[in-house]
Order: sequence, then structure tokens, then C-alpha cells
Amino acid sequence: MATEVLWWIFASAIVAVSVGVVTARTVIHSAIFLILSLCGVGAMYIFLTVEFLALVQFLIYGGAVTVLILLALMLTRGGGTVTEKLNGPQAPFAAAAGVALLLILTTVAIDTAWPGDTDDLPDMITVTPISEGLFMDFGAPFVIASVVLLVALVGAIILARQEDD
Amino acid sequence: MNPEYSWLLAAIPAAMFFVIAFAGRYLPRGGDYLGVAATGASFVLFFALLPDFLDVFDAEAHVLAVAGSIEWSTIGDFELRMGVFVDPVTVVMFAVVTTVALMVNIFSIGYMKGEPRYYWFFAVLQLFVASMLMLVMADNLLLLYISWELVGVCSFLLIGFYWEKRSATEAAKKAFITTRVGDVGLLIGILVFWKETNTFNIQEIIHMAEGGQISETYLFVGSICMFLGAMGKSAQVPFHVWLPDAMEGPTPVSALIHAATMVVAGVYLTARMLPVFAVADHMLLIITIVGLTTALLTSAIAFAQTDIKKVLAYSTVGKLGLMFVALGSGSVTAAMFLLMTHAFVKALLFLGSGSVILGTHHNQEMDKLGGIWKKMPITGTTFFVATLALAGLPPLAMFWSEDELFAAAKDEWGLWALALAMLAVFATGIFMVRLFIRTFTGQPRDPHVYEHTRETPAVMTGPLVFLCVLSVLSGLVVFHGVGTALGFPGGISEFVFQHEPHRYEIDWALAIPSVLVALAGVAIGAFVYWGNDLRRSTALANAQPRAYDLIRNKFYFDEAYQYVIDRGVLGFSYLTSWFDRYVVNDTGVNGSAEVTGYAGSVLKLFQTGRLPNYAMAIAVGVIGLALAGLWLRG
Amino acid sequence: MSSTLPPVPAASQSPAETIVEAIRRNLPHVPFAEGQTATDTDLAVAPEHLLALVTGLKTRKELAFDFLRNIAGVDMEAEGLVCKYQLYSFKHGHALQITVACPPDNPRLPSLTGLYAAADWHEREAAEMFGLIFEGHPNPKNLLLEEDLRIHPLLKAHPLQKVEILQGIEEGPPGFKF
Amino acid sequence: MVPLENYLVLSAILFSLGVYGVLARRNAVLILMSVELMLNAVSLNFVAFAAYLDPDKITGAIFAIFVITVAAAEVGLALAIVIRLFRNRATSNVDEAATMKW
Amino acid sequence: MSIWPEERTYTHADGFETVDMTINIGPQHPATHGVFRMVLTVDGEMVVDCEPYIGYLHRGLEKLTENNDYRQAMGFWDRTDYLAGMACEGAYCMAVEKLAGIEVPERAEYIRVMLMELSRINSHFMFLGAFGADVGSFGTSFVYAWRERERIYDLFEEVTGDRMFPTYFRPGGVAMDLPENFEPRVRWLLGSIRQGIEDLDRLLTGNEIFVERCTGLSPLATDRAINMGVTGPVLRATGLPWDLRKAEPYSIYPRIAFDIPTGRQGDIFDRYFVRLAEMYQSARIVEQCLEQIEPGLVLNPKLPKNLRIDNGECYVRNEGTKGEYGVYALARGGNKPYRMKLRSPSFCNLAGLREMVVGNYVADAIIILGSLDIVLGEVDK
Amino acid sequence: MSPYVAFGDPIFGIWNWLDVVVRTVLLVTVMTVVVMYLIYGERKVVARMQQRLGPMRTGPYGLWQSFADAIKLVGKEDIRPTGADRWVFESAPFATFIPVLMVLVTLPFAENWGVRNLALGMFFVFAVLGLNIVGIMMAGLGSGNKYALLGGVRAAAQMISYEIPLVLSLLAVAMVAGAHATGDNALNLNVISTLQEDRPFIVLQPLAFLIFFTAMLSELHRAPFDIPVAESEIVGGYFVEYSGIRWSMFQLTEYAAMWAFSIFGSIVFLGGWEWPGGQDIGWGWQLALTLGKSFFLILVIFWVRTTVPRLRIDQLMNFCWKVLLPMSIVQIIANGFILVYEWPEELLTVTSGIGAVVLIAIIITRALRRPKQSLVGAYRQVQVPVR
Repeated sequence: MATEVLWWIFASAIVAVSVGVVTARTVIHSAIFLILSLCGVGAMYIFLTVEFLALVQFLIYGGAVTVLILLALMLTRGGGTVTEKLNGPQAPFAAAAGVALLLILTTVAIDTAWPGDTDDLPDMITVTPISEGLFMDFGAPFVIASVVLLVALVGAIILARQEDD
Repeated sequence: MNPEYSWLLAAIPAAMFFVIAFAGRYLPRGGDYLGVAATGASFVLFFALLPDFLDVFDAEAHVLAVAGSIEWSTIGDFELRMGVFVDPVTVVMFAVVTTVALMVNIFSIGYMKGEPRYYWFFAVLQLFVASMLMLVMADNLLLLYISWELVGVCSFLLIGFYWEKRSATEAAKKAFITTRVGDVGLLIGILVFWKETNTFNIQEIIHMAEGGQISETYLFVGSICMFLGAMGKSAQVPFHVWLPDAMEGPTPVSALIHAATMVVAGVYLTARMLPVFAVADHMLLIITIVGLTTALLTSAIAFAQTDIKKVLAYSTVGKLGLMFVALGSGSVTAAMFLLMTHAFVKALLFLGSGSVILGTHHNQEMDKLGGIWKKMPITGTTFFVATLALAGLPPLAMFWSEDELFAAAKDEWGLWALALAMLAVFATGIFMVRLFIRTFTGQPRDPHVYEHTRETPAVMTGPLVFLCVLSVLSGLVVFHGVGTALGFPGGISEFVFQHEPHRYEIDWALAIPSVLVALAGVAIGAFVYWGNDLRRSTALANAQPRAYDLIRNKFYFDEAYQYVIDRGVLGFSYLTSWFDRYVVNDTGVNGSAEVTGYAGSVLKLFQTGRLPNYAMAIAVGVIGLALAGLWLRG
Repeated sequence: MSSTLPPVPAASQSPAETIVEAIRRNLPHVPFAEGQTATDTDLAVAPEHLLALVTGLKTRKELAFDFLRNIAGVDMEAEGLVCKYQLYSFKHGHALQITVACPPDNPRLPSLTGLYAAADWHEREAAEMFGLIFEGHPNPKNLLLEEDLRIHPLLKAHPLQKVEILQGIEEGPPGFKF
Repeated sequence: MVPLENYLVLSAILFSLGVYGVLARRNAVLILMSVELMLNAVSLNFVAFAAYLDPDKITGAIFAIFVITVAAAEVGLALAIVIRLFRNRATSNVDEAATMKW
Repeated sequence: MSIWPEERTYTHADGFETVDMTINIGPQHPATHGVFRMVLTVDGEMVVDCEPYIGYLHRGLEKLTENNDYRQAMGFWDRTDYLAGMACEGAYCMAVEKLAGIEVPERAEYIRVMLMELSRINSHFMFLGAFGADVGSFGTSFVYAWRERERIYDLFEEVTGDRMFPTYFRPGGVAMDLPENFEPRVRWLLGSIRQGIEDLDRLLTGNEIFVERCTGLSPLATDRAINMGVTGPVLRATGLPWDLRKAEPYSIYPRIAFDIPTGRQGDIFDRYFVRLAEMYQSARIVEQCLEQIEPGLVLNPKLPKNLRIDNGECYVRNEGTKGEYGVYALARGGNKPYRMKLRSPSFCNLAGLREMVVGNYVADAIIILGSLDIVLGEVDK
Repeated sequence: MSPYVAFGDPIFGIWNWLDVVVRTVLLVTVMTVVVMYLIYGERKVVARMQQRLGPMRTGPYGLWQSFADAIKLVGKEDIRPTGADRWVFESAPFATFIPVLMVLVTLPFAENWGVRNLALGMFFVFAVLGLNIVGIMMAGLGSGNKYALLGGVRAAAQMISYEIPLVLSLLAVAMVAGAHATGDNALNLNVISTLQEDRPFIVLQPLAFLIFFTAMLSELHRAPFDIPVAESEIVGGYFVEYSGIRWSMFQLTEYAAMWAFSIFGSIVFLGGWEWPGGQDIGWGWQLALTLGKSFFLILVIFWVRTTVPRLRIDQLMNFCWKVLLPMSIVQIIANGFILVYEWPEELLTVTSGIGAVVLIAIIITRALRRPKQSLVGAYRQVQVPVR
């Protein structure tokens, strides 16, 4: 029971901060809301008993991705322009699209009769099966993903490099 | 030592080219010693191989043939082989190339000292030596053609060595393009022969030509085309224009490439293919006429030149013409003999002029020189000997070879050819004496230049002395006794000049006029210019101003070429450009572009250029698809 | 013991005549008057000849005054403003003072910043302290004083009086009552 | 316990918010953040499906790891582009970088 | 919210705009050695422009001197280079003596040289300590240097009665004779100083990070340094052995053997090292003075009570601790100088700051400023 | 309590909750005191190293100095600059503090003697510590001050960079631990500590320890990596605008993080409560041993701070990406070979020891090499326009 209460608390918090991400009036606030939202999703992973994934979420999203975003904000003076409008002219249509999508997805999620929908959660999912799955069954995608990372790294360096020649 | 190792002669400098080209700039002194070592190794190796060549020499048939070949590639049933072929002609070329190359390499250490790209000079020199040696030992036309082009490239690189100078780059381009005209002919000729005989091997082609297996038309066309290549390379009229300009290169290069070795490639080619040419109709006559024309025209031009190196260049062209006369007379002997002696003498002359240029701090205008014999005794003396040798005075080297030439010309064509050849020799005497007198004797023209003149170091005078000795003595090998004494079976004359069944004997009826002509040339030259006095020559020029202008302007060859290019080539270019602009461009390219552009101008109404709009479109599409899916599923 | 010590030599100066002679020989077209201070040779030149003189002093091999030590403005009251330049040559070790007297109503001088980077701040200081105008100075702002202060405190005609300190400023800072 | 539908609806909400953000915002960094939100919604979906429907239980986690990897790469590249854009244009608003239409 | 209040927008030739950020360092900043302000325009961490602002400590020294008589004005002058007050007093006194033609007794000259050299050591200690702190070694070098400075100041107090601003020299000599125990006291002090230098040497020069930070940073060519008017250890670091004590000797320096340490390429490390080596030389000078000094008068007895100088002009220069400390003096009668101008070495060295800093990192800008060893009292006069 | 508690567990059961709350409160109290005395200790140690006495007035030997400071700081006005972003500015100290507290919560101080004992303890520590940067960035961005902004940028760049060698060096240790541990718990800090009964991992992996220690100094912004807070350049960096209680939060965070890192390092590398002899000892002794080891590490940090100047930002980055990162990767590869092929354990010591020697040699030779006369610098100097 305590778990469900906690779940609802977390879920509502996630929704709240996610709304904050897309409605905040300064970019920095938005970024901080994003961190909270991502950490909340990490907590959701704990509810789903994949705590390794939660830690990865913290490490990569909380520690690296959002910091990169904040760094980019600092470099691009993103926080300094409070007078600038953050929403584009098509925001109302975007809201309509978002609501429509939400309705469709919710309808599908609730209406579908998911097979084997049981309430019993399994034991903890430990690191070993994940690593075995990652390196054995999904070896090729793993390698490809690492190549993608490498390419992105090189590309990012080339793009952001200062041309001082 | 197995004579088939003669390919090493070329391989050593070739290897050294790569070493110097890539590592030279990091080596002390640019790796010049490596260059000298490589050419020296070739030189030594040649003399080590010489006894083996002699061993396989068939004294009875007067034939030496060392052949070895490896399979190059196989295309269908056609097998392309590549290999070396050594016969007495090749041996002569080996001797000439290795000797002169070694001397020039040593000389260059002094001459090129302190130049930029010092290492690169030596690197290309090695490449040239390798290519030239490969050229003369090639047993098939394809390999010969490759080497032919390689030496052309080396020539191009070395003429344009001072590429900071505009004139040098222009000269390099001119040389390259002019010879290219001839080379296209050569390529066509090679292909013609290949089509007819289905082989590139020279000996097989000769065999088939002599056997009459080639149709006359093809034989003539192929021969004339190949001879075009020889003309281009050997700077025969009307291709002679590039050689004087090629003097923009460093002087050692002029000595090695543009006097002694590369330019005689045409002579070598003609000599090698002479059996084929002899079968073709009128080929020998054409060769003779081209040679005589060249010899006379360029001798005339040489009278009016004031640049030392240009005078020497024109004399080179003239002598090459004489070599072709010899070939046209059917005497490979005379041609090769002339080639060898001329190589030594002309190399000496060029190196001497290089020594003068360096000693006078880059001054090569006769008008500013004069009286420097005292300052440069070794250079002056050797130059003097070489001048006399080139003029054809006995007992110096060129006398003997020209004697051979006169005999051959008279035998084949009669007195008119003899007379014209003698005229050329006579003219040579005059302008060479002019050159010597105006450079080395009399009162100095430019006291400033004179003051700073000094003898060049031993590394430069050494080669001069060595070549001087060769210039004096090399003619004597024509005598049977000398050749035998040197260890050649049947005397060197019989060994090398294999088509001469008889021993060499002096034909006094020819020798005396020849000596007289030469003496007359020298004497007239000395008389006109004695004491470096220009009064008599000025009077001469004033007496026939139009003739003087004609030779002064080199018979307007350059201008004529320019006119032809301006009118003919550019006119054709204009036509093509019109076609390109109006047909290809306006209709083909712009027309299609306009069609696309019109389509785009319609389509661009759907584009805002703003990313959010596109994203919105995607989102609407996704929602639409989802709704459609839901509706379909019911 | 002091007798064994070497005597203290006078400040080593090359004889004054030789410098002046050398300058006359090298720069015959520049008119100047020579003098002598307690330490250095002094050359008096008119402002319009200053640049030519200093350029010559710097560039001639024999003179090679490569070091601008100091620029000092002096207010000579009735005679107008005077600017003193001290030069030194590292190459030859000789020193020189140049006195440039401006007309009383026209304190204009050519700037030496093109020759010596060192002149930059010295000239700015002299300009703000005395009102000298260095023509061609790239950045003629006040250096030590307030940026908008247009009075020249080192002028003799400017006794240290409170009122005049605030001259040119409409209102003093709050709390100041004079 | 918490049924699967809860997770699905939560992730649907997150995804829709992300879509709204991408469509409505002008600032490139904000758009990027909204994309991150969408990616997270997706990986939450993956993990939830895996936990409830997959006998192996781990496939979803592995997919989530891949999603995180791709997201990291994407963020790096996108931010490099943003910085480049800012250096050249002194703005990071995507609708001002409208040179796609000339 | 305005994080970037002083943005400068540059419009490039191609129509694009970029924004540079300016950072204000000073006048209150731990690394500026006083009230000095510089505005750095940075591109990321790189300095693209630097504008120094001085004058916060401008006290009108020259005007004050003109309005006080020759003896009164002394007190203002040792407040210029307040780290080495003795050296400034010495220069001022020499200028007045040169104008009035006053002889100085030999014993007074020795006393002056000793105190001036001790001042130099004192000032260089200050540099070493502060420089170490600039480079970032949390005050250790500072405290090490402070230990020796305290001892030197104690000696000054014993000799002159004051620690920083003694006003001890007089035109024509010094105010009073040395105390009894002076020589053993100084010998002990020199030993302590040598120990202190060695400690600092080992702490800083022996540190890889310190060497890596300083070596090759902002090298300065000799020609350029001369053109910029840079003197003193900064000039000597470029490799020019030019020291006024040797080049234009004054006082009793010709009797004393010492060397001029020089650097190789004028980078920050050379400047540091030249100063370190100079301190040993100064200690050597003091020792030789102790050996040569003899009893005698310390003040010229013929000195008038009220000094009046009719006419005269001089530019007296001596080797201050930061470079050529020059005093231009002009007298036109009366008991006050008509004009006194201070050519302060810090001022001239600081003028080259912009050129040295541009193109380096912000962190290096601090070090470069520290390596110039400025004293704001001297810069602002 | 089972040694393998997953941190999903506390959701279940009220007693667990109570247990956690009590332990956390205790921990926070202890941590506060420890941090106060760490500050006092630093002042004393540094003072002694600089021939000073340090605080002497407040209490005997100045023992109450930190309390006095804390009271003063709490009593000071909490100033918020007008240019600051209010929420970001005010929440930044908490955002920095919470990750450190979360780390402390997982650390075992003696065998099974922490708040929670997690199966993924080591992973948790560096995953959560990464969140620390967010608070610093918030402080930098929210202060409305350019020094703070520069400090924030520097801190972010530095911490992201140094996290990589830090994680890789810990990974090397985890490989060794995984080779010895049974089952699925090689990342459990308790298990890692007990695995070092015979020898601490520093013996097996000296290079990893060096890298860890360096990266730890960097993550803590301690000298010589105190670039984000460099007081002689940017006067304190990201917390330049803070005062009073929020400033003391930053201070608390800094020293708490230092303590947490030291304990973490002493558990992972120095064997935690395991004496090298491997005796079975009581918890009091274990606690003393762990704390002693961690205080030794802290002492080294103080010592380094006293004697070493600061690096420049580019030198810092070069050192990370060009020296530490390759060396840690090489070490992981070497470990992989040795562990997979089950070569003798001494090889680990040998390879890693060689690496450590090479690392030290690199540091020394980099400083001693001839300075490169860079043309770029000269060019830039020429480029300075006349003004």
C-alpha cells in the first residue's frame, strides 16, 4: 500500500515538473525542472525494480546530459534574455496537438487488453542478467551504439571547435 | 658477373632517387654524396660488366646481344614482356651516360652549393640517370616509351628548377609541350608497329620489317611517326625551339640532359630502329634532310647569340643534326661515334660555361665577359681544347667522328650532302671560336664582373680536366690498335661499330678537305674576332642587316608558332566555346535548371523555412495516422 | 682601509660635446640649442621639430636612443608649458634630455607613441596634469584622474583650493559643502 | 500493486508534454529538453512493458540503456550545433535561423 | 536577470554578431596588489582585450612636493614604493644633493646602500610571497616571505625608529648613526634571509605545477621591452644585463662586487627567477658594506638649516626595486622644489600589461600582473 | 540486516522507515560535527605547515572556533543580489548538499554499520555524486555575477571531465573485486571492504589509487584543482555572491564531500575497517580504523593544498584527457587480460605499479621539459592593436 501511495506522489511530481519544463518562463528554470523530471523517471525505474537502470539514469541524465544543457545555456547566454519570448507563434496549435496525442495514447493504453497483465512484481533485477543480455544477446547493437557515441563525440567536437586560425 | 645484371645500372640511381627525395632534406648537405655514390656505383658497375659484355660478343657476326626479360603482364593471349637488351650501341650509350652523369654529379656539388632545394636537384638527377639508362637498355618499345617520358619529366623538372623565375617555368612548359608533340608521334608509331606486328619487342619488329612482313604504308607511317618523336626529343627543326630555352635550368643539367644524354635519345632511337627505317620508303632521305637543315639553320642562328649557353645549345642542335645526317646515310657507326665524342666535348663545354657562370657570379652574357682566361686558367684551357675539338681539328676527338660522317655521307648521298655537312662544320668552327674569344680573351668588358671573377673549386675543375682528357683522346679509339690495346676483341671499332667490316683507315681524300674546312672555320673566326674586337663583325652585320636580323631573331620560328597558335588553335577554341556556351550551357544546363526552378517556385509556397512549422507538420501527420489507425481498427 | 678602496667615480657620462656633435653631424636639418643639466646634456627644440629630432635620435645607428625614460611636464608660468623628455641608449649607454617649450597659448606637441610604446602613459599623464595636447595619441583619456575631469592640477596657476578642485563639475558629491 | 496502465498513462502524459514543448518553444535548448522528455517517456514505456509483459524482464532495461546512449549522443551533437548557431548568429532561437528558405 | 551587464556586441564584416564578455578585476580583488582595476574582455577563458585603470591611490605626490620644503617632502617619497621606502628616500635625497651640490659622508653612503639593499630584499620577498599566492599556492609562500620581512622590519625599526616609512635619510646623509649591535644583528639577519630565500626557492621552484604555469608564459623580447619602457627585473629577464648600479654607477656601488642575474626569454618564470637571484646579490652587497664601513660622520656638517637652491635641473635615476626609479627635479630658487617628477618603474612596467596579457588565459592574466610586481603607491604617485 | 539490501527495499515496511530516519538524523548530526572539526583541523594543519599557530583564542587551542564561526554565519544576513534568479539562487546550496548526503547514507563506516547497505553501492556513489554539479551550475547561473558564471562553467567542465577517470579507476578496482567476490555483489561496498582482508586494493592497483586521488581532488575543487573557486582569480567562483547560512551550506557541502570521498576511498582502496593482517575485530576498532584511514587521506589533501599552486584550465583539461584517461584505460585493459586468463595476482601489482611510476614521471617531466616557444603566442602579441 505504501508503495502505491509513494507511486502516486512520484507520478504527480513528475507530471508537475514536466509541465514546468515546457511552461517555465526562463530557460534555467526549465532545465532545472527537467533534471527533477528525469530523476523522477529514475525513481519510476526503482518502482519497476530495475535499480541499475535508475542509477544509469542518474549518472547519465542527471550528471551529464543536463549539465551539458546548463553549460550550453551558459555559453549561449540562454538565461540572460528574460524579455525574450520563449514560446513561438504556433504555441496554441502545439497545445492542441499535444492534447490530441495525449487523448489518443491514453485511449490506446487503457482500451487495450494487455496480455498477462499480472499484479505480482518480480524480484529485483540485478546487474548480471542485464549485463549478460547487453553483451550476449544485444552485442551487435551495443557495438553500434558505441560507434554512434564515438561519431557523435567527434562530430560535436568538430562543430563546437573554435576556429581561431 | 652476369651481364644480365645490367638492370642494376638503372636500379641503383632509381633507388637513390627515392632515398634523396624523401630523406634528402633531413640529411647533411642534402644527401649529395648519395647521388654521387649512386652514379659512381653505376659507373663502376658498368666497367665491371664490360668484360662480360665482351665475353658474349660474337666477333664473327659482330653481334653482341644480351637479352633478359621477365613477364610483365598477360592480356588475353598477348604476353607483355619487359627486359633488357644490350648490344654495342647500348654499351656506347652506357659509357657515355654513366661517365657524363658521374662528372656532372661531382660538378654539381660545387655548382649547386647553397641553392634552395639542393637535395631535390640531386634526387631528380638520379631519376634522370636511371630513366636514361633504362631507356637505352629497353628491349621493347613500351618500356622505351615509359623511360622516354620519364626523362622528359626529369627534363621538365630540372629546367623549371628555379620555378620562382617566370622565365624558367615558361621554358619548362615550352620544352615539355614541344617534345610532347613529337612524343605523340612516337606513341602513334609504337601503336602502329604493335598493330602490325603484335609485339613491342624491338628485335622482333626489326626482324619482321626486314622480312617484309609489314605493309609499306604502315611501315612508312609508323617510321615517320617514330621519327617525329626522335625529332622532338633531339630538337630537330622545326622542334628545335625548346632546347635553347631549356638553358634556363641549372648548367649541370644543360650539360647532362640537354647536351650529352637526353637529347641524343632521338639519335639513339633512330639508330635502334634504323633497320626498320631503312626498309621504309625515302625514310633515310628525310632523316638526312632534316639533319642537314637543322645543322645549317642552327649554325646560322648561333652566330648572333650572345648568351654562352644559348650558343652552346644551338651548336648542340647542329651537331645532333649531323648525327641524323650520319644516320640518314645509313651509318650507325658514324652516328654513335659522333654521339660519343660530342657528348664528352659538349659536356665539357657546358660544364666549362657553368664554371664561368659560377666564377663570374652568375654572368652568362658574352658582352659582359672577356679576358677571364687569366683569372680562370683551368676552365679557360679546358674550354679552349673543347672549342678546338668541337671545331673538328685533328687529332682531337670530334675530328675522327666527323671524318667518319663525311665518308658515310659521301658514300650514300654524294657530294651535295658532303658539301653541306662540311659547311656546317665550317660554321661551327667560326662561332665556337667567336664564343671562346669573346669570353676568355681580350679586354674585360665589364670591370666589375672581371674583378670578382675567380677560379672555381676543385670539385668543379676536376670533372673539367677529366672530360678534357676524354675530349682529346676518345677519338683515337677509332683506331684498331687502340681498341685492341683496350682489350676489345677485334678492336673497339669492330666491336662497337659492328656494321663496319673493315678496319678504320684514314681516307686522305676526305680527311684533308675536312681538316682544311675546320682550319678555315677556326681561322676566319679568329680573324673576325681577334682580340675580342667587334669592329669586323659589326661591319659584317651592317653589310647584310636583313640577314643579320633574320638570324638574330632565330628565323622567326617562335613568332611563327605563336601566330599559328593564335589563329588556328584559338579560332578552333572559339568555336568550341560558342558551342559550349549556347548549346550545352544555355539550353542543356540552364534550360533544365529553369524548369526545376519554376517547379521550385511553385513548391516553395509550402516551405516556411522555420523548423517549428515542419515539426508541427510531422506531429499533425502522426496524429492523423494514429486516428486513421484507430478508425480502421474500429 | 679606505685608502685601499677605489675612489667613487663621477657618474659615467660620455663627454657632452661628443653627443651633441654626433647629433649635429647626423641630423643637420634639425635646429636645436644645447645646454647642460646637473646630470645630462640638454637639447632645446621647438615643438614642430621634436618629431624629426626624436626620429633621428632613435633611428640613426650612431645615436640609437632606443629607450624613452621619462616625460615630465613643467609649468613655467609666464613662459608657458615646457615638456622634458629623457632619452637613453642601451646600445651606447648615453643619455639625453630634450626640452620642448610650447608657446604660452598653444600647448601642442607631437605624440611619440609611434616611436616608443612607453610614451603612451607618460603622455597621458602629462596631458591630464598640465593640459598639454599630444597630437596623434591613440587613446588620449585621463589616466590617473577621473575620466571626465578637465582641470589640470599640476599647473602653477592652480593653488590647492577646495573650490577649484571641483571646478568644471556642476555639483559636488553629496556631503561636500564649500 | 500499481497496474501497467498507470505507467502507460504517465508516459503518455510525459510524451505529450514533450511534443507540446518541441512544437511550442522557440529556443533550441528548450526544444532539446522537450525531446529528452519524450525519450524518457519512451524508455519508461519500454521498462514498464518489460517488467509486466516480458518473461525475461530485462529486454526493456536494455532498450532503455540504448535510448539513454542515443540521447547522450544526440545531446552532445545538438548542443554543439546550438553553440555553433549562437556563435554565428548571436541567437539560439530556431525560428530566427530561417535561412533554409532563402 | 542580467548576468551579463557589460556585453559588447561586435558586428563582423559578414553581418554576423558575436558577443564578448567583459570581466572587471579590481579595484577590490585579492590578486591586484592594491587598488588596481583591469577590465578584461574575454572570449571563453581567453583574454582578447585588457584595459587597465589606475589612479585610485593618486595622492598628488608631485604637487605636495612642490608645496613643501626639501626636508618636509621626504616623507611623501618613501610612501611611493612603500615596500622599499628606503630606496625611494635614497633617490629623492640624491636628487636634492645633486641640485644643491651637497657632499655625503662616506659612512652615510654605506648606511644608505645597506638599507636600500635590505629594502630591495624586503620588496622582493613581498613579490615572491604574493606571486606564489597569485599562482595559487594558498598563502604558504606568503607566510614564508612574511617571516623574513618581519625580521627586516624589526631591524629597520631598531635603526630608524619606524618600520615601513622611516624618513631616515636626509639630504647630505642620514638622520642618525647606527645602533651599537648593528653588525651582528645584520649578519644574523642575512643568514635568516638566505634561509628564507632557500625555503621559498624549494617551495616554488621545486614545484612542477609552478614551473609549468610560469615557463614560456608571455615571453617578452628585449627590443620590445625596451620600446615599452620596461625596466628592472622584467627587462633583465629578457636577457639584457642592464642594471643602473652597474650601467651608471652611483653612491659606493663601484666598490662593491656583485653580479647582474639575467633570464633567457623574458617569460614569467625568468622574471621570478631573476628576482630570486637578485636577492642573493643584495645580501652579498650588504655583507661587503659591513666589511668596508668605517666610523665617521653620518650627516654633512655644512648642511644649512633651511636648504635653498637657486637654480638647477637634474634627472637622477637609481635602480629601484622594480626598475629605474627616476626623479626629475627642477629648482628655481626658494626652499621648495619648482617641479619634481617621479618616473616610477611600476608605472612604466604596468603600461606594457595590456600587450603582455592579450591572448592568454584569464588565470594567466593574474600571474602576468603579479610578475610585474607593481606597487600601487608608486604607480599612482 | 542482510548484506545485500537493494535500495528498492525501504518502500516496504514501516520499521525500515523508522530505522532509516533515525540513522540519517544521527548521521547528519555526526557529519556536522565532523565537518566543523575538519574545518578547524584544516586551519590548524595548514597553519602549522605555514609556521603559524592557527585559531588559538576561542577555547583551548581554539577548539570552539568552528562553532563560533557557525553561529556567526547563521546569524549573518542572508543577502540575495538583485540580479539573481531568486529560486535558483536560493535552492542551489541544497542542490549541492543533497547528493553528498545521499552518498554518506550509503557508506559503511564499519561492517554493516551504515544507514543503508546497497548492492550497487559503488555505482550509487559515483552516480549520485555526479548530481553535485547541478547545484554548482545553479549557483553559477543564478547569482547574476560574472565571476560566479565563470566559476560555474569551469566547475562543470572540470567535474564532467574528471568524472571519467574517476569512474574508470573505480572500474578497475571493481574488476579486481569482481574476480574475488562470489555472486552478484562486487559493487557492494561492504563486500569490497571485506575482500581486502589480506591486502588492500591499493597494493594491487596503485595506479588506480593515484588516478582516483587526483580525480577526487578535482571533484572536490581542492588545490591544485581549485580552479572553479580560485580566489586569486575569480574570488571564490560560483559562491561569490552567497553569504550567511547559504554560504555555510556550501562550506558544509565541501567538507562533507571531502569526508565522504575520503571514506569512500579508504573503503575501496585502503581496505576500510580491515587491517592488512585480517584480524576479526569489534565494531569500535573497525570504526576507528575506517575513520583513521579517511582522516589520513584528508590530511594528504590539506598537505597538497598547502604546498601546490593552482593549475590553469587548459593544463587541467590536458592532464585529464591526455594523461589520466589513457592511463586508466590501459590499466583496465591490463586488468582484463590478467583476470580473464587468471594470471597471478602479483601481475596486477606490477603492471599498475609501473603505470603509477609512469604517471609520476609524466608529471615531473612535463614540468621539466623545454618550454615550447609557441609562434601563436608571439603572433597574438603582435596582433595587439595600439590603444
